[in-house]
Amino acid sequence: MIKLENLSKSFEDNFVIDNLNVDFLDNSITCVLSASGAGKTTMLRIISGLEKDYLGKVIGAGKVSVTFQEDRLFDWLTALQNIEIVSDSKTAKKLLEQMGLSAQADKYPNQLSGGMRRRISLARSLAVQSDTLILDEPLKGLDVALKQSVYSLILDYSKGKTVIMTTHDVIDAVNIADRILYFSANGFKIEKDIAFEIPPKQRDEKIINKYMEQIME
Amino acid sequence: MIKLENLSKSFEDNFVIDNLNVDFLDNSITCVLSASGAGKTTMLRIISGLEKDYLGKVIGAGKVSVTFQEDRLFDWLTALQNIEIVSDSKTAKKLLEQMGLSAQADKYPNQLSGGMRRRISLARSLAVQSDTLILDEPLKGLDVALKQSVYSLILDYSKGKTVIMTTHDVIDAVNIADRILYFSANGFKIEKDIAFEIPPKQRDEKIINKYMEQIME
Amino acid sequence: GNKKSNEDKPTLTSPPQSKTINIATLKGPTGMGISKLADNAKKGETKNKYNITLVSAPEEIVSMVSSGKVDMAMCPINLASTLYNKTNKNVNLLALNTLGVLYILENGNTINSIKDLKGKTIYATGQGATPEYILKYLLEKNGLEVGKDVKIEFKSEHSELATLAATGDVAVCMLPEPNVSVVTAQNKNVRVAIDLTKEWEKVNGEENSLAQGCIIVNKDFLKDNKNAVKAFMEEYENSVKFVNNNKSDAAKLIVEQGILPNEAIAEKAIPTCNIVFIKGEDMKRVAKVNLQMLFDINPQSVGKAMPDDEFYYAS
Amino acid sequence: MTNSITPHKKTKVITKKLLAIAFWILLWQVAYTAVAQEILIVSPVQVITRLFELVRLPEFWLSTLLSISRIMLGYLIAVVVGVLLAVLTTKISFFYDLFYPVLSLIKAMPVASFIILALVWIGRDNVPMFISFLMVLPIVWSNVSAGINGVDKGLLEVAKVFEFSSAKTVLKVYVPSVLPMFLSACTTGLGFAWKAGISAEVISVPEYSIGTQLYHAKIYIETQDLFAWTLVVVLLSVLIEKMVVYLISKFDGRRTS
Amino acid sequence: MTNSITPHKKTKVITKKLLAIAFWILLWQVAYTAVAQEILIVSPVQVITRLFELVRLPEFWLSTLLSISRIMLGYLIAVVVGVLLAVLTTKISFFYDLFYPVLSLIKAMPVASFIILALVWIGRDNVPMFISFLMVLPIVWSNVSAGINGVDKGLLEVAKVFEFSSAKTVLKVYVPSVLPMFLSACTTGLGFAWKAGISAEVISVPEYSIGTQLYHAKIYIETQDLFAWTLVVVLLSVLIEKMVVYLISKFDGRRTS
Ligand SMILES: Nc1ncnc2c1ncn2[C@@H]1O[C@H](COP(=O)(O)OP(=O)(O)OP(=O)(O)O)[C@@H](O)[C@H]1O
Ligand SMILES: Nc1ncnc2c1ncn2[C@@H]1O[C@H](COP(=O)(O)OP(=O)(O)OP(=O)(O)O)[C@@H](O)[C@H]1O
Ligand SMILES: [Mg+2]
Ligand SMILES: [Mg+2]
Repeated sequence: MIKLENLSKSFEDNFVIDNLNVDFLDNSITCVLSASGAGKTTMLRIISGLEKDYLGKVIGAGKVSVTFQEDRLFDWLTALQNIEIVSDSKTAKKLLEQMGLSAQADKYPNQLSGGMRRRISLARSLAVQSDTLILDEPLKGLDVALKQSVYSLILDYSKGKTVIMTTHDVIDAVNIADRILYFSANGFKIEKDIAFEIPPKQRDEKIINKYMEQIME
Repeated sequence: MIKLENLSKSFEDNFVIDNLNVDFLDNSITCVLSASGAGKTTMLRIISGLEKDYLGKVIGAGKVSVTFQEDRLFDWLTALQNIEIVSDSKTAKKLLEQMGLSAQADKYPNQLSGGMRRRISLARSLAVQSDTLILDEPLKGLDVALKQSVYSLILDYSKGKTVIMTTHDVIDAVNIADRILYFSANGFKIEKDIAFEIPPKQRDEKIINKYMEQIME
Repeated sequence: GNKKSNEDKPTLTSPPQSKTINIATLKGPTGMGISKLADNAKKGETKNKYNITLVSAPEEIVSMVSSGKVDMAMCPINLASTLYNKTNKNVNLLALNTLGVLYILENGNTINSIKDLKGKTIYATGQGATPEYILKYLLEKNGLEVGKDVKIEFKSEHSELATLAATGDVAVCMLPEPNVSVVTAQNKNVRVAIDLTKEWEKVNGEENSLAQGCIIVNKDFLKDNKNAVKAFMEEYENSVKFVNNNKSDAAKLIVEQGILPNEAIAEKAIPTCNIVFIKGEDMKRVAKVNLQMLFDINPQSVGKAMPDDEFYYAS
Repeated sequence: MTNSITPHKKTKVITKKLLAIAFWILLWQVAYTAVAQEILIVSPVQVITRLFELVRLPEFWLSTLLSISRIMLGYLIAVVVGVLLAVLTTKISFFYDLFYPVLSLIKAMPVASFIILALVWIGRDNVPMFISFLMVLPIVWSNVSAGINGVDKGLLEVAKVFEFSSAKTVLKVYVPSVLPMFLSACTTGLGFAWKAGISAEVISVPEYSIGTQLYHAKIYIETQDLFAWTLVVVLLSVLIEKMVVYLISKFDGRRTS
Repeated sequence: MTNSITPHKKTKVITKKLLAIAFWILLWQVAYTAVAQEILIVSPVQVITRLFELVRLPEFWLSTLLSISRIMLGYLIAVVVGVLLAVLTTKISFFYDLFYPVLSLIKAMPVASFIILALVWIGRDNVPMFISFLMVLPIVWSNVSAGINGVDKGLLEVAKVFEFSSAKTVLKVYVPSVLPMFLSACTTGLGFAWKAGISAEVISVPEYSIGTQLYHAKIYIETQDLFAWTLVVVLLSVLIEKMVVYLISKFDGRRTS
């Protein structure tokens, strides 16, 4: 479990995160939603250990793996090499295939489409063994059909991990989240905290629609 | 009207676009949909005059303004300056306000959230007078509430222009498109070509749902 | 201090009188006289052993002498005096080995004495150094006022002026050997018009000739190796004699040892380089006249003070 | 993340710099004591003393000013020409092919090879300027070329789509992108301009110049003078470097961090 | 967009380069004819002829090889030390403060200022090596520093999050990012190493060296030799530069474009 205790973070005297207390459960996917610019990425960066200058405590993140909001691929490495840089070759090849990019294995990032780059960035974070998986808009720029297969990929690779994922698309959340946290734009306060009972893989269209309505309220 | 005649484009002997013929009407918003990696960005780049090495003809694009798939902001300019670089200061300030970013006017791109950067990139393309407006996933990374206001912004700034926009979210399309083109991943053939009768601004929830169903077929 | 003499050298295996002497010499005229000695040393026909280093820049002499890397050095006489003053009198003057090597060259045939220079422009090198002082001194002594009766135009480098003289771009110039030989070999129209050494002797008397090069020795080395130095003096004197009397053979040696690169020029330059061997009281007298002249014009050029009598090695 | 440096921080930075300099001066003093030969090395105190004597002479100022003007002129011309050549050779491959051999020549040709030609054709007073020029030119040229080639292609497409004028593209895209490499060339080049220019003065000995002073110090083995004038050279180089950096940063479209 | 260069294209490229060189040789010939003074300038044909005479002498090869080994040793040490110093000074601000004065000194100090000390302490045979070293060091140092400071912060965060070892971070993130600037320093530095090294040989005249040959050519006004040896220097510099570029590109994690 990851515990954020009295977490506060300011940029130039402006407190983006103001005294946040929240737990993220083990073996569960939490989807974080908020207006753009509220502070999602900031919080994820703190949990990932990339921000040093904050108040409060982050406990229990363990080994972290991250899909950054930007792709952050190595321009000088091929698609495959970009995954191999964090994992063994077998895992890398398998993930590339699962992402539907086997044909692109030897292409460089600048020879790929936006959605392809996004998938490689996601694949990289799934390729490593970790306690915590941080996914900052991993599904950005993917088409609907692709999203479906990526959902199950994320679910498969999330087993036993604490997953925190952001998205702006509620559909993503109801498809894979165990819990949804909605944050305010002002001080990053928790406005909604909804836990879904039925595990993601067992949700049919009806349940998903139900959950959608539950959120939209 | 923009006419693409027998347009073909290959990368290393692989024809991404294979003999495409299509017209884009004046004073109308066409939403382009396809699987990731099909060739949307490639087509838009050709229309924008950024690719030279293609077969066929592009007629009537006139003066073009573009929101690139990546933000492509100038790191050394503030949010406001990034818009002012293509327009007068008044328009830039107005657009920044309309995007809800007045408070961020003097921040540099690396001090902004992903969605904020996206909005500035979109604002920049709306700020110039042009015949053609090319929007490559302009709504990527925006939250639902924001999207609503950005829809009407795009509609406002589209008057009298030929607009071609890509998105992976059908909701975006039914909200602002006059016409939807769905392309295949193989050779970028037109698979669906749906024109909506009711202008975007007059669509209520019912009509939007109807159009959604029409696409989903 | 530069106490580093040659005790650590493997002299034990050699006969007691066979001492290795490290000598640095400048390329060009000052080094020419030693060519026969160097050759003999190579063949093992000398009493001492010699280890001779050729250098192209005076600062190398300074560095080698002050660091004790060499026991003896051949260098301009004013450098010897300066070193004496700057190293706590740690060098002694052994002998003068080169008289004047400065000449006035003319592209044409109108000048035969200093007086003929009246109204001319002389191109020269060595501004702020010995050549300038000698030229000005001699012009003055012949009643010519620099700036009024004659003009002196200074060029930066010997080789620059030599090039200009060879191309015929300057009519009258002052150059040292071996540049003089180089120029006259390159351009047949250029001839030696005035030998400044002769002119100097006219002013100061033949016995007080113009001296430019000398041999110095490290004082500590001298103290510990009186016999070796004595042997050197003899061997060097013979070498000088050989060079002056066997020009073509000497020229070969000079080229072999890299003192000058060209045999024809070496042979041509031997007589005009005024290679000599002057020691003892003669040396003291001649050196003093020369140093005094420099001191009067610019004390810095001899190390700010006239060296005292300790400077001169009395054999 | 605050960009403003507090006065306290500033004093701390300066203190650290002074400490570093103090360390090197100490080391120098140690070397001086160990060598104990004033013909080779003089003490820091002696050098400073001599420097204070020198600055009282009008000759000092004349030599210094004339050297500065010669060397800085060569430097400035090299910077301008270097930037122009970089633009030409990166944008038009014909010029690259044409000028590549010249660049190789300028980089590797030893001064001894052309000094006589230079003295004859350019004149002794202009040789130091010319040699500074030759030293700085390849540095500016190659750095600015690398900078131009490294400009973000995406931003150039932005400039193209939004129909920036050439001037605007240069000013708003190229200049800010190339600036760090240009600045690096300017500072490295400045030091080298001094080194090469003064060395050329030592050869061509103009009537008043720092190089002439060094030459005299060298031939008359005035080690104190040699060190003092060297200190002048290095101090001037650092001083002018700071000025150049300040001036260029004024033109900077980027934030100063 | 194809990366492979067709044979046809390759011949075209070479033809263009040869044409450029031909142009400069023509210009040289014109200058030669205009000046018409073989003491100042000799013709291309004369230089080539002389060069062919020279290469037949064993002395030529001895001088060339010894100069290469001296200068390249200084160069290599400078590259290694320069990279190490760049790493130290960019990563630890204490070292930056400490070494900044040294860098300024090395950049601006004229050779005349330290030649006597260098001769005493380093020995005349090592002076050319040392002076090449001093020339190349600041170039490598400042370019690599700029490269290190310019590494994408985002990618460094990737390395941090995925717990790259230091070695891996260096090899996979720093090396590919810094490589273009490093390469630029290596090529500029190489030319300068030759220029400075040969100049130092002209001063210290080792028994066999290119510098000694230049010295003799200069004082004995053997203009043909002067030009021929200069050509040797420049050709060697270009040749070795190509080799260095080739070797470094082998280490390149990036694509060669
Ligand atoms: N380096 C920085 N300097 C100053 N302000 C910053 C910096 N980084 C982020 N901010 C500010 O912090 C706020 C939160 O940014 P953050 O990126 O966390 O938002 P977000 O919720 O991830 O938004 P989005 O959905 O658009 O990605 C924004 O207002 C942003 O301007
Ligand atoms: N420079 C390039 N070199 C080689 N292949 C390229 C290059 N640019 C694009 N491609 C290929 O062309 C295809 C179409 O790419 P494009 O970016 O147009 O897709 P897209 O429809 O915009 O996808 P997305 O929705 O992911 O942005 C992809 O398979 C991509 O790999
Ligand atoms: Mg974010
Ligand atoms: Mg795309």
